Amino acid sequence: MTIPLSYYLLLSGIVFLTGVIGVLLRRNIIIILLSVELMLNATNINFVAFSQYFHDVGGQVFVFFALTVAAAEVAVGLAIIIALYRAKSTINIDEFQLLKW
Amino acid sequence: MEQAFFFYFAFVIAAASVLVIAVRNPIYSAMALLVMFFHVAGLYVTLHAEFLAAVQIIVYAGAILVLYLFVVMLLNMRQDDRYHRQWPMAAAVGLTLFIEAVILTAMKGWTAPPVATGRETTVGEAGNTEAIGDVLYSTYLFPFEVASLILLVAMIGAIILAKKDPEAVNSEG
Amino acid sequence: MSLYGTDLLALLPELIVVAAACLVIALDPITPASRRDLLAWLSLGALALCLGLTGGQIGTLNVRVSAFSDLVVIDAYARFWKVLLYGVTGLTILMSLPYLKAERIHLGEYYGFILLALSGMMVMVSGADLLTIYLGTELMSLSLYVMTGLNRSKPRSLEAAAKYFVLGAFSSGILLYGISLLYGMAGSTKLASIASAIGTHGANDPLVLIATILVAVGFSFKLAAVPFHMWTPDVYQGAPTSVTAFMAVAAKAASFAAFMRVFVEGLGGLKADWSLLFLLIALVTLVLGNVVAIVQTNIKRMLAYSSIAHAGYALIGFVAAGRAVGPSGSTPGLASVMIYLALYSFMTLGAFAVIGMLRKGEREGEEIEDFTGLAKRQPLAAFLMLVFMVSLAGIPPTAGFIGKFYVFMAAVDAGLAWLAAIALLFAAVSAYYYMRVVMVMYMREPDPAAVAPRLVTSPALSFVLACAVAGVIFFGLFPNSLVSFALQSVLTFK
Amino acid sequence: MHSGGFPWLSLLLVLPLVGAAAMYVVTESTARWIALAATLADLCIALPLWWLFDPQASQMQFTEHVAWITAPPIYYSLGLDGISLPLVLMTVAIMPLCVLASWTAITTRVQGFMAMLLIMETAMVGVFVALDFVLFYIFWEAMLIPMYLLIGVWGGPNRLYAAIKFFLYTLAGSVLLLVAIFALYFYGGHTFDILALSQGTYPASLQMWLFLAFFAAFAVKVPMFPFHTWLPDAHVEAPTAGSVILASILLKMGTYGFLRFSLPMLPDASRSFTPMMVALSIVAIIYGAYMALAQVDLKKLIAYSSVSHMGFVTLGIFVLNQQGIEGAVLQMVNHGITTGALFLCVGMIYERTHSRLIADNVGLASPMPQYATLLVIFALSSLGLPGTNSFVGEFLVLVGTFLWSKVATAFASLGIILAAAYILWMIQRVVFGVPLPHQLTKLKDLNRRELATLVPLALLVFWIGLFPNPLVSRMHQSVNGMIASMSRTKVAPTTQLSAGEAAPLLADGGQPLTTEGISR
Repeated sequence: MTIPLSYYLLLSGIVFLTGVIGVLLRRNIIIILLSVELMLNATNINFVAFSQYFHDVGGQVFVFFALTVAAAEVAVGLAIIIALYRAKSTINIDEFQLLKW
Repeated sequence: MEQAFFFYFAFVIAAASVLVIAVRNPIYSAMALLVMFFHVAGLYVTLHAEFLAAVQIIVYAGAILVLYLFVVMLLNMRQDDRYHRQWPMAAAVGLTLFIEAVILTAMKGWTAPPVATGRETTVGEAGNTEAIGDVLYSTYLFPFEVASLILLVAMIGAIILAKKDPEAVNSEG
Repeated sequence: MSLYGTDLLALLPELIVVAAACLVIALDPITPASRRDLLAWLSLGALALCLGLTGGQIGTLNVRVSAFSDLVVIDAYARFWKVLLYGVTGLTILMSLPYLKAERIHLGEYYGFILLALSGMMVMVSGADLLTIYLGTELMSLSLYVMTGLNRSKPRSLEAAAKYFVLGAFSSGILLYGISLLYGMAGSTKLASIASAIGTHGANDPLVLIATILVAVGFSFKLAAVPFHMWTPDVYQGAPTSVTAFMAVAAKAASFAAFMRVFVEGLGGLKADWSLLFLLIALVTLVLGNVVAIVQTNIKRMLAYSSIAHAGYALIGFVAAGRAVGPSGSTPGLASVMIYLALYSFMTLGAFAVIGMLRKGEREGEEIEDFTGLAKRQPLAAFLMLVFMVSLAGIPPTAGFIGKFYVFMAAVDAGLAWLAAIALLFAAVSAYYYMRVVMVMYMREPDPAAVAPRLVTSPALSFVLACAVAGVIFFGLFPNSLVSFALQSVLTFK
Repeated sequence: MHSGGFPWLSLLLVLPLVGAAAMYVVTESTARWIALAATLADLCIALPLWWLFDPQASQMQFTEHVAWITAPPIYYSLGLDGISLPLVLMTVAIMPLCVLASWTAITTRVQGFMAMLLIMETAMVGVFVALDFVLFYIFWEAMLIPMYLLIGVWGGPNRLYAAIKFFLYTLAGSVLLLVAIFALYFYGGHTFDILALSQGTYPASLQMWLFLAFFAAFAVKVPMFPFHTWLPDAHVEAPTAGSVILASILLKMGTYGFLRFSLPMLPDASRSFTPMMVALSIVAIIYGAYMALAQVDLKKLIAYSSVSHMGFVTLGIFVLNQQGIEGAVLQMVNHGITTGALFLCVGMIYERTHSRLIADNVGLASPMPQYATLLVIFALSSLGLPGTNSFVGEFLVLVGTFLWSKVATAFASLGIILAAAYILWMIQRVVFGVPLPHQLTKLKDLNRRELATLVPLALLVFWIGLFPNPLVSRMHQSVNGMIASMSRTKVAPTTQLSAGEAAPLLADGGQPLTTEGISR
């Protein structure tokens, strides 16, 4: 009656791929960052599922740290975006003239 | 029963993920992400990671996403239409969160750890918050400190980068 | 709960660096702008202390100390990289002093961030668990994102930071997913557990292969290996030059250190798979890096592509370690990468130091054209740049040649003579763009109408240049000490 | 580890470097004198070697052997044999003349120029005396940068193109050499010692690949026929001293490489590639001479004649017999003297008329009799007139070729006839025409410095032409030894060496065989 591990893997795989596609396709820097959050959540699902499977708390600890890092990244990333917006008045990557992708 | 829960959470998570990258308006994206965060937290509860579920909601939904929305509101002035069609989205978000809340209350008492392999640090029966707290300050003390440094960098970095007046730092000449 | 006394003692250098970083950040608001140099000297003092501590441990070369429940390890391999990182960081700080003043971004926090990035790198090279390695990488990367965007009056600097940040976050997402799959296989993120799990599982589990590829991709971003290099030119060009130098040298060295430890110590059982993967990556990297560098007109961009190419050369040594068949195993290959990166540090730091001190009007002189006729106006600076360019091109008797010598020797030993031949032919291609800089400096007459670039020098910068050129020449002629240091450090993996 | 005796060769290497270092602190006029003093001192050190050299011994002499890099074992290992002795002497003899030739021709950044000349001298001597393959490679590559700067900074109008072309051609050729050196290291018993590697036996297929890698490096430097295109550009754009170094010494390194490495280390491959090498040599002889006929620029004419003459050298080497190889070594020296002198002559006339075109420099016999006399001497030497040095060398090469194939000899002789045509035609115009009236005032005859540059070379032309024996006798044993060692693989691929020698050769790492000296 329990859910096989592979279901979790499949779910996280879908979410991860969605995130990757989002990063590659979208041009709004905010949405790119949201897509990165999707990738991180997919990772966390994996960790928690494996952690439950192994009965090992290590995976959950990893998620805890991943969350911390995600929060830190967001803070820095949004600060960069704000500073950039002040300088350029846009956060659309296509409009950054100096540095092309 | 558990499978039903899983499939519900999985479906909403996947659908919300796709929405995050599919909709045009960053606000809608963020809202879809909010739904996703809540359901991931729900999934954690079904996996007996209550502590992480709480952290997920507090940190992701409470802090990170609010930060995103704040920045989106602050910067994205051009899309004026976002105020007009917000009720369907509000309804969608509200509905899914409501369903999730119902499910999580309904599955209280469901405990079925799949396979016990007996690793070094096993999750206690009493819930995992205590177990995580225990290892966090013993086994994982070192990464804990590193993480604190990461937060320090983020804090100071954000302050430096987002400070309003770039000329203020140039006082030295 | 124990107090971890011995563990803390083992990590004393890390603690000193972190303490100095916090001290710098705390002191910055109460330091008058004119006295900010003191913060730099404080940082340097901490580095000197660490160098002494780590250097004192070198005598105990093959002792492997694990600390904090085996999450970190202090072994000869880590010590090699730490010594290198201290040196590079110290030189970067010295180089930053005049540069930051000239660019008017002389912030006290800058030194704090350099030290925090360094502490992240130290965690990376010492990490024996994917968790610590990941956290170290993030600590380094976050500090670097901030440092890249430090010059907020230049939109280019901020755009570089944004680009670096987005791609960096993306790559660590990929890396993290790979790590989660490895955890799913081994039930632990310790490298040793992963290695033994691969031993029992066998190498053919598709999930493990996917995980390996994801981890490889994640690290390839940090190493700036093709096809994950696209952030490099823009970030190198946009970042303040001293930060670029720090990224090109220290971040690359630390990434290589962690990367090699993960793949050799953790994923050693999949050698056959990843060496093939990295063989392709190395080949594409050095071809693309060298070819695209030819058409660059901005010298920082050119050096960015050249650093991509150099990552390709270093990867060849790594591939040789993976495919080694000889009795000495992977030792020569891994040691060659360490030698290569150590020597690469000297020449790259030197080149960026020269670029950083060249100014044209109010801006940095960073177009290759700005070097026109430098040999006439500033013969010494031109000569130093000549030495660094020659060394980057790998021509004896400079350090660059010694680096290539060991890498290609390892490659031929591993039966990759054809790869060495191709790579060396592209080294000849690379000589074209390095020599173009020499040509512009020595053989072109400056346009009399143009604004003449001038040099912003200082005793600190002179010291950096002297160190760099001495390293390039000394190790070009007498590489023995470095080679034996690297060879002994690699014994960790025996 | 020192093999005893006075470190002649190290002194030869260090002295120019000391001079180059001194350039940093001196003024322009003292720079010239210091450079002259350093090169002359080097010559004075090298001259005694001529008499100290034991012609009866086929081993390396004046050896020095000091451990340099421990892992892998690389030695600072120097020595001279009958093949390298004449080349070293020629190098140190040419260098003071280069300094003299640049005395007034170079006016900008004199210190830098002289420093480059002196660094070149160290590197060139180093190439000829190195007995460790890595040491050799380092000297070999170290020449690139100073030569690049000599052409690029002090060269003619099109110098940038010529300098980068020279640099990339020679670098691209020599990088493959490095791979070949590594392959030899792993197959040849984990040593870089040239003598030990020359004793090794290698599988035939490996020899093929190594030969091609060596060929890429050496053929570009010679330059052999399809790889020669950098040469006319570099010669024409280089300053006079640069052209002289290039023609007299740098080109010899390619042929020296064939002699020192390709033949002794890869005897089987050398034999199987002989037809190709001979064919390329003959093409070079005829093509170079034919191109020289068509040139209107004196420097280009001499550059193409170099291609032709170097074809004789490679021809002599690859017929693989005593006469051919001795002729080749002799011809290397001769070409160094004669072509160097011709470039000096062109440089002198260029200083006067600022033109290298034949049409602008006609009828020099009456206004400049001394110059004309010397030019004729060198020109006749270049075409191989009996009594001059080139005659002896070309004759020996042709004899060697004759032993190998009569048809090849016939084709090669065609090159001599063509040489006579372009040289005599050149002399007829430059020396015996009617001088252009507007040039007459500029055509002052040679001053004492210029005479001091050319006369020693003219004496050498006649000395070698009339008494070649001291030179030939000194190379005799070395050439003999080399040819004898080439036949070693004829017996069997692996059992050739005696058991006692073979064991350490194939052993892993450790001391190279020659520490005690197989052939020293």
